[in-house]
Amino acid sequence: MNKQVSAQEAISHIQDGMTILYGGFMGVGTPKILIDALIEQGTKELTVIGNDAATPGAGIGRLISNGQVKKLIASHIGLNPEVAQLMNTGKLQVELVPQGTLVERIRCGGAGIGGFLTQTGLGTEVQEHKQVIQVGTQKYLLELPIRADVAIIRGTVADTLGNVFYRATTKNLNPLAATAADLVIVAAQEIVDPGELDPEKVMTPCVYVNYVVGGES
Amino acid sequence: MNKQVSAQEAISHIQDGMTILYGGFMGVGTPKILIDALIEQGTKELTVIGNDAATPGAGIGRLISNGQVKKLIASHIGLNPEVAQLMNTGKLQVELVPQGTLVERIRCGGAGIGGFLTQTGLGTEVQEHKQVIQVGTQKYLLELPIRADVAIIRGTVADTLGNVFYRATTKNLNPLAATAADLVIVAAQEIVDPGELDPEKVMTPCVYVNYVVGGES
Amino acid sequence: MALKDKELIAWRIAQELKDGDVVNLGIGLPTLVANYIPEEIQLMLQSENGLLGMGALATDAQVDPDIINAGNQHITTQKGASYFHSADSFAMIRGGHVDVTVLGALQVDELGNIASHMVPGKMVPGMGGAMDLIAGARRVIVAMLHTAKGEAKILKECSLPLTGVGKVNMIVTEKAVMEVTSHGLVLKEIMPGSTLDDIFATTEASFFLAENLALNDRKTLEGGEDGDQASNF
Amino acid sequence: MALKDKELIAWRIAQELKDGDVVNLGIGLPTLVANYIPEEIQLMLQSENGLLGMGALATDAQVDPDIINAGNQHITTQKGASYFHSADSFAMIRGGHVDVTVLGALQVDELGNIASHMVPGKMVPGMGGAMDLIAGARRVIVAMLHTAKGEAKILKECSLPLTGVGKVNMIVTEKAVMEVTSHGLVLKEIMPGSTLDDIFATTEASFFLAENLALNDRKTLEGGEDGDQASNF
Repeated sequence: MNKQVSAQEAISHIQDGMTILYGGFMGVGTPKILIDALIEQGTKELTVIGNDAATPGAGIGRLISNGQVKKLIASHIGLNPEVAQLMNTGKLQVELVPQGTLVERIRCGGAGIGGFLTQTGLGTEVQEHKQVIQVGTQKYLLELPIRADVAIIRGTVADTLGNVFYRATTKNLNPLAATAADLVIVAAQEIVDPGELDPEKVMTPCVYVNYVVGGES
Repeated sequence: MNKQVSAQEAISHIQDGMTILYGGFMGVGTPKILIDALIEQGTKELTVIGNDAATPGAGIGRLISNGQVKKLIASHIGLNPEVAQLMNTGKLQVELVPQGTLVERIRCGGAGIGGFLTQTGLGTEVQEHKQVIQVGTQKYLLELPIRADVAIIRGTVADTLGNVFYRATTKNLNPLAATAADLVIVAAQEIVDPGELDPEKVMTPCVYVNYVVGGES
Repeated sequence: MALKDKELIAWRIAQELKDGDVVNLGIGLPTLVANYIPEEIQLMLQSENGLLGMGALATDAQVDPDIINAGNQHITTQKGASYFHSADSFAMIRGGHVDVTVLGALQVDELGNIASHMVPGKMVPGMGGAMDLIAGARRVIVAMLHTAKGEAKILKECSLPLTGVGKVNMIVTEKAVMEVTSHGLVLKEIMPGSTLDDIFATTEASFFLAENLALNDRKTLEGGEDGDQASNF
Repeated sequence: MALKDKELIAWRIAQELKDGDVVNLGIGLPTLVANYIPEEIQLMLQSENGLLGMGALATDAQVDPDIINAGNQHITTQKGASYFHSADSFAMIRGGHVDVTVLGALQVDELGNIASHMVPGKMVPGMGGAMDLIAGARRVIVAMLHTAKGEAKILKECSLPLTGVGKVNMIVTEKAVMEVTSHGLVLKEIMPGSTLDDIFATTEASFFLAENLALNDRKTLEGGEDGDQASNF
């Protein structure tokens, strides 16, 4: 059950047209070496789903700059002017989702929950094309789960079984994205043997992880 | 912002007829000293909500044995024959909820989510009186949030601000219950000053906690 | 004799488990499966109270009051274990991240329905995590004795309140191994000591015979090996 | 002058905060509120990327690459801080556990609607966490300049796509402090340097005058004290 492989081998399972969930908030917590490997591999027509578009030189922004992304689903693109430009010229589809709704939809995708009711976005454009469900006197939007073909995750410490710890604010979307994809690849700053990672610090139990890659910066 | 008080002072806010969420799984992770204080105070007609009925001598079982509970909402009562007897003689109302649905309903109560869709219980008695929501070709039960007046929580280590760490399998319902009540009381085995509890081990951020009580066994 | 039957059931189910599987074993008979896991495979046992990587029962010297399984037993943990709260535990279960769950049952029927959590007016222990496990696990294997006090438990239609609808994949008793298919029940194996006539006589449900119907040899068990026939599945 | 206005707004909003509050400050002008929190109160700043207990901006020597706030700034943490993932962060926000959120806005209207996340065809940065903060925080305070390029921003009805419906509780600009009530907007204070005529001239929305309409004295700010008038609220 040793899941450690090279970045190239892990990324070789990602094919043109696939959907990828990525961890990170403004690039902090996005796995740099997996983005490197995806750029090297040149996989195209990707749909990527994560918190934000980072900046042109950081995180998922690099993959977008390199023309490998067909569609971006995120809550915020305001700090990446290149994304706005690509969107306005029709070269990139962008779907904007409220941040709390986005992360909860991903959690539902991993947790086998068919959807959830929220008042976030009620009465705004976010409501379009969505079921409105009434409970008592309150109205809610029904938001549906998100899953992806692949999740690319950045861990601080992982063991070879695939248990992962994320330090400080690098957690963000990482432990959620790791539950909601068919193939989950973790790039870790440090890889240890089973038993060396404090069970109390594991935020992603190994069951969710397919591959562990070392050498993340 | 020092939230440390005595068990008696914390429990004095619990009044007859209130609804209480309690942490613990078969008594492991249920705050013993808060149950002691509730028994001493003699508060009656309580509705208690938690994973199970434990056993007659353990956890919430002691409060039930003492006749202070009007209604129990839980997923399992099979290891507490006294509860079955009280239920059959009409002295205790019991509402049984699938465990995963119960904990997710409590999470919703704390997270401002109006409900969630699940296939757990579909086509069984659990479905009775519930909205069935169709998404695509799939049917789901709409399960609604649970909140309580009070949550009684057992922590391994808490700081005086109310940050809490739960060791090993004492987590169970505790961090969830702590989010879903108007008044949250934590009984901790150890109380430390702010800054002494590793921020990476905090499972209940202090915002959720009203009172911290020391001396839990 | 009863114990021997239960051990046989547990042994047979253990042969279904694969290297790397995440497995949740119900309380009672299913727990025995852990004793027969083939040495060459490594798997992770999940306990719904918030543990992945459950080890053997704790000896008196090993007991840690903060560590129990869902059956309220003090246990040890494997290397690589992790702890989580109940919502994360059931996210794992409901989300399809548990490969196999093994559960006891009062009744099972031709449609893969299962009744396991109550006998109205007699025994109402609550469903615990069973409904979530049945709804969420990728594969649901029922471990039970073929009959209860002479009454059939594999029925045309469950008469007790259902715990899960159409979710059972396999039934293993001391007499038979059956699979639930879209066409109905299929008898795949006759367990050692039983016969086809015996199974017909003690099963209310209709069932098909598998083309390659296998007769398990009790020697396979006694030899501690995974026989050819059992490994067909 | 523009900076002075923004500081004034930030100072005024800081007076609204109470000991023990959990506060989320939006990017830009709202962030300045942190500089004016009265010394005698302790509060916890929440950052939606997964931090409760945000401290001051990190100096070059303090920068930890793993610790940022939602505005992508490297920050320090308070004693008693904690980290969590995004779903737990928004559970905290949506669940009403954040006492106050301070947000910028493009437009606000008489019904407490707010437009803050896009100008169609011109600026579409995405709503980030704003919609969740507006829907979930117990109290929503808007911090903005009273006008944009001479155009009123406090309107009868927002013309831009809404970010939240009927959720704004208070509006603080360099000219006015208004509360949103079920009867409509109420002018509670005239900010130093402004006049009632000025506010009428630069506000499209109708508003009532509070019975105890207060005129904030700029000296209160310069003296660094919480004036009598400001503390009426």
